Amino acid sequence: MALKERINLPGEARTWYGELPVQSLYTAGDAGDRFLKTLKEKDQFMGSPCTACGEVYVPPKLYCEKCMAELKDWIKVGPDGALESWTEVHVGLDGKRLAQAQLVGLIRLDGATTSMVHLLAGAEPNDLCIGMRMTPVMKPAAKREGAITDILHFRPK
Amino acid sequence: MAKPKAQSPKSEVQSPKSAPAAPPYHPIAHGLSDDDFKHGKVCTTRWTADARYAWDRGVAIGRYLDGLKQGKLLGVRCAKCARIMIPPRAFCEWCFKPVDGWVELEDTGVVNTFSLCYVTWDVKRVKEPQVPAVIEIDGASRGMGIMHLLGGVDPKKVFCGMKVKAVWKPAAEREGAITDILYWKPL
Amino acid sequence: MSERIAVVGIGATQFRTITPDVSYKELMFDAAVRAYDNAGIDPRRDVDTFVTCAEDYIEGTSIFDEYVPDQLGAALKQVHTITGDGLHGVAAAVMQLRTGRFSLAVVEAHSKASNILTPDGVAACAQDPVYVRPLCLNSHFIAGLEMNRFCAESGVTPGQCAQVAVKNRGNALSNPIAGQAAKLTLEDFRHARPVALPLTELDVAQSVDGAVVVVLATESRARELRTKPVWLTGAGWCNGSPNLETRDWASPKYVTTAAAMAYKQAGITDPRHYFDFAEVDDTYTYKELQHLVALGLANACDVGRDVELGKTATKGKRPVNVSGGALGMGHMYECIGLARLYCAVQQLRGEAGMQQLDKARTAVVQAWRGVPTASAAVLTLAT
Amino acid sequence: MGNRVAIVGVGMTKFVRRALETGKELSWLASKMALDSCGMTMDQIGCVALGTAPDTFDGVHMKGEYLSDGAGCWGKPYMRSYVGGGTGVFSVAQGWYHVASGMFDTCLVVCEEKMSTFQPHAQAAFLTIFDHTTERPLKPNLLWIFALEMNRYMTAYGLKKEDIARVAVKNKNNALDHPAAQIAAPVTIEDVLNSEVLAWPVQRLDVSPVSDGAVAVILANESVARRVTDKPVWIEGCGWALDTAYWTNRDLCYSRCVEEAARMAYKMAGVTDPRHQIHVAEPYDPFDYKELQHLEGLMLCGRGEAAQLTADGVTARDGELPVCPSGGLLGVGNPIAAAGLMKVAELFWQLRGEAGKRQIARKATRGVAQAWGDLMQVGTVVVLGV
Repeated sequence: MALKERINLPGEARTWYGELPVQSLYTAGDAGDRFLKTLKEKDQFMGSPCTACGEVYVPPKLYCEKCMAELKDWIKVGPDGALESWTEVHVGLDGKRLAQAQLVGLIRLDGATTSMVHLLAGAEPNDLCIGMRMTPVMKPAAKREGAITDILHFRPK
Repeated sequence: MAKPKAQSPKSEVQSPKSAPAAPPYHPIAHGLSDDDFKHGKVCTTRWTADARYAWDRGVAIGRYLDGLKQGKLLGVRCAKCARIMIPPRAFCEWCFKPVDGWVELEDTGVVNTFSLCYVTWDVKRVKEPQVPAVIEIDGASRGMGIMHLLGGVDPKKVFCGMKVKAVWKPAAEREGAITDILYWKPL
Repeated sequence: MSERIAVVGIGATQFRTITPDVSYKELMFDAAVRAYDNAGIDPRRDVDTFVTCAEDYIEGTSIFDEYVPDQLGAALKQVHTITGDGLHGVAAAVMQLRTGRFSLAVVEAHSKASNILTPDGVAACAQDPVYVRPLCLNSHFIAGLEMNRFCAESGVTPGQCAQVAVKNRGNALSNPIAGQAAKLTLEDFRHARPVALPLTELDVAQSVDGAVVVVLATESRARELRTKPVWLTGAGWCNGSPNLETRDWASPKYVTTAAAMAYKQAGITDPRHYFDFAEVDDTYTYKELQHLVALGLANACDVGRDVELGKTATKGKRPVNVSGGALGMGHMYECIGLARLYCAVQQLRGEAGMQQLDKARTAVVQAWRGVPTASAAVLTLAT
Repeated sequence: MGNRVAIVGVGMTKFVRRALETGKELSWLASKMALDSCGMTMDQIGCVALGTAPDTFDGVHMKGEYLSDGAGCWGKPYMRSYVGGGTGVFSVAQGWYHVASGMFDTCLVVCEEKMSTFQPHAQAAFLTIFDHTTERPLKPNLLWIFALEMNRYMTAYGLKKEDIARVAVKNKNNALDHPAAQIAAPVTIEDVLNSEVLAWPVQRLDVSPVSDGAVAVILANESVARRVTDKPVWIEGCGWALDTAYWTNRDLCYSRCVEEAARMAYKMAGVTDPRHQIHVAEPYDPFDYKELQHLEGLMLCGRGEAAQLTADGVTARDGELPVCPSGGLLGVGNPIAAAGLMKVAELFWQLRGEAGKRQIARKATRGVAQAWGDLMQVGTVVVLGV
């Protein structure tokens, strides 16, 4: 240490506790709002194609990430899709071990060129393989709140 | 899609019709009202960050806090620029060298500037104002202040240049924190 | 044509899992004093511009750059933050030097990882708030998904990934500042607890505290200083998609693009045979392999075998992370790239002590900003 | 010495209290408008310089990465710079060094802020800008530092609240002509003086509103600039400086960091007599007294003289030195980083004579935009000219 004075006694090395008290309320945005409402009210997955790039974004976007064009069209996609990758998560948000490991997957809905991240259920890790057909399991209509968690999980079809 | 009706941007751009439009020409963004949130007209998600820290106090601030616990205000001295500084730091920011030792300062000072604040940090209105101030500490070089609160004084009677003295927590309750000084009162 | 840019001073603290004896300011001061001493400069008199690399949530302070100038000798001077890896900061400094308005620049990055009580809670705040965060998943899941896909497409096995940790943590044994050195064997991986399968806890770089400061100069200025300049021949950086939905899960193309930018500046057409050694990001074991492919230093089909055969070992054909990498030296948030650069410059100067390679005249250094980002920077160096 | 750099296109969203759009979408709206304004497409953009203030506002860690797809960063070299409130103007300096270095022909500069995400009120996010050990335990409010500084400024120069309120009146009324402005009602000195006291001497109408919004500008080197527009606006100089963090050890009546930044920018621009060589100014005005302090820091008048300049009408839109003809942060709104870049956008329109109803009366070929922030410690300055 380039300091002239140091801490020499272990008891002097102490910490000061604090936090970032951040509570946030996020809007889903122009495109997200419409996507989540359609899913909630009509059980329908929507995607937004970019005619220039050929991408079909699911969830849909207001703009194309690649060429920045405005995406005006909306098309129906899914609800089934193919598994692009998966993992089994053993630690929680607090960094502690989970009592029950959680399967997570990347699912490319039929008609989309992008993949959604969601929870997987109804399968063991050994049953899963890339390319496997998956289908969403939705919350009962009355309990939906216009959030991505209106989809409970995806399961093998 | 049912977009919220509030603030249709295009209509605002176009009025009044007689005057030529000024750039930016079509400044879009859809403003939302309280109602849109309250009545769930927009999809939202909430999140409370779990972001907690235990910052190492280090040499300079560690000893400053230990001094506060003993009811002392400690400063540091730079021999090169002949400044006595508070809050303490391990190095002089102007000379870029380690400081040359500790100085016990007075627990009195002069109000450099102050405010009468009717709003708490989390934006709640209060009747009696808090009186934050920058207090230049006696014994430190001129202009060396710290931020703290004034108390025991009619807010209307606070003025810049007022002499003040620290009101300490009882020794047993001090924990080595800036709040070991409850507030500063007129001397 | 602008002047060449050189690294003319480096300074680093020890990297330790905890540093309870110093505040972050004192930690930074230590690295800064060492770097300025190394370059033979006085920051108050000589330095024209300072770049610091930090993220608020990591520090626990909003607008963290407020607290930066004093301990760098930068008060009332040109200072700004780049919220990126230290190598992004180096690129920012290079651009400033190339405008011709500055001749000496300083880049700083540090880690006080031990001061974050909830690193996973903080990391989660970087996930998309609408589509990902409501799933309440530890951010390592993103690495798990990526490793699985990478292994499936490239044929790399989790055992080959494990070999990266064995190599790098072993390399760190001879690095005097490394904070996560260990003599591991593949057997240790059989007992390692899973994090996000196929990723185990031994596949993840563990964090350390520390700071690194680097001094850069234009060629004419560098010639006035006493240190042997190490030339920064190229600097590239690039972003992929920040969204999990739209990224390429098998290969980090943004690393390839960043590398192409740096190689073009340096006039490098055959990276595989050009570099004597590489210091690349290994935040997760598989990342080192993925990055070697993306940098054009290996084929996807061979990269796993290469590490098994020792081609990337210190005594191998082209050593990778001789320093120990992030796995062996420790994960340092925004300082991860500067730690790689620090060790690369030591090698190129011939000052790497026990780690010194026989042949060290050219190097590539690369950093990635960790999950959930798709953001990387690449530097090329030569003596 | 370095390549000449021009601004060739500008876009901005409307500044609103709470936006439906995500921060990504706001960034895209502004970027798209900037591209369209000069007929450019994303493949003509070499790199992106992003500016946005604390992550706690948008509530996203690594906010730059999060916003990057909306700001056109996909497959591009992108960096986010960050100097608190000074970010908006600094981002142009950041873009400048990207292009002036010769490494890029063009740079898209995007600034975004979505302050409404923070609950229950964005102001509380500022608690965490204070030192975690020596200041945060006192539960400071952002208003404190402004009130402390304003009081010090008023005390040092013997100014009254009326002297300062004139700035709020001027700017909020100027903003009535800004189609993107959040404030849309005329204000009088009495309104300011009678508004709710927040932290004396700061009252409600001394302060800019909390906003969501984004602004984007496109920078190009000389050859590209000449190709895409007949009226490039040149970045003649830029400067920045960060003072010590020990703000309670500084004299708060004067922003020496702004002076330091201005000196750097003026030197680059060859400005030796700012009062006569600068024709229009957009100094940073999150609070009304800040405009006065910054006019002094920018050396557009002597110390303590800015209030008189305002009283004399010199800084009015039809005055000799129009100041904040846009309406400033006080009028247009204050999405922190975006607000700073809005000032640069305003100079772009003013210098090209395209500001419509906001066009200043005098002829102007050179203007200065300035922002300020951190713990009252960073100054950022850009000098533009045609």
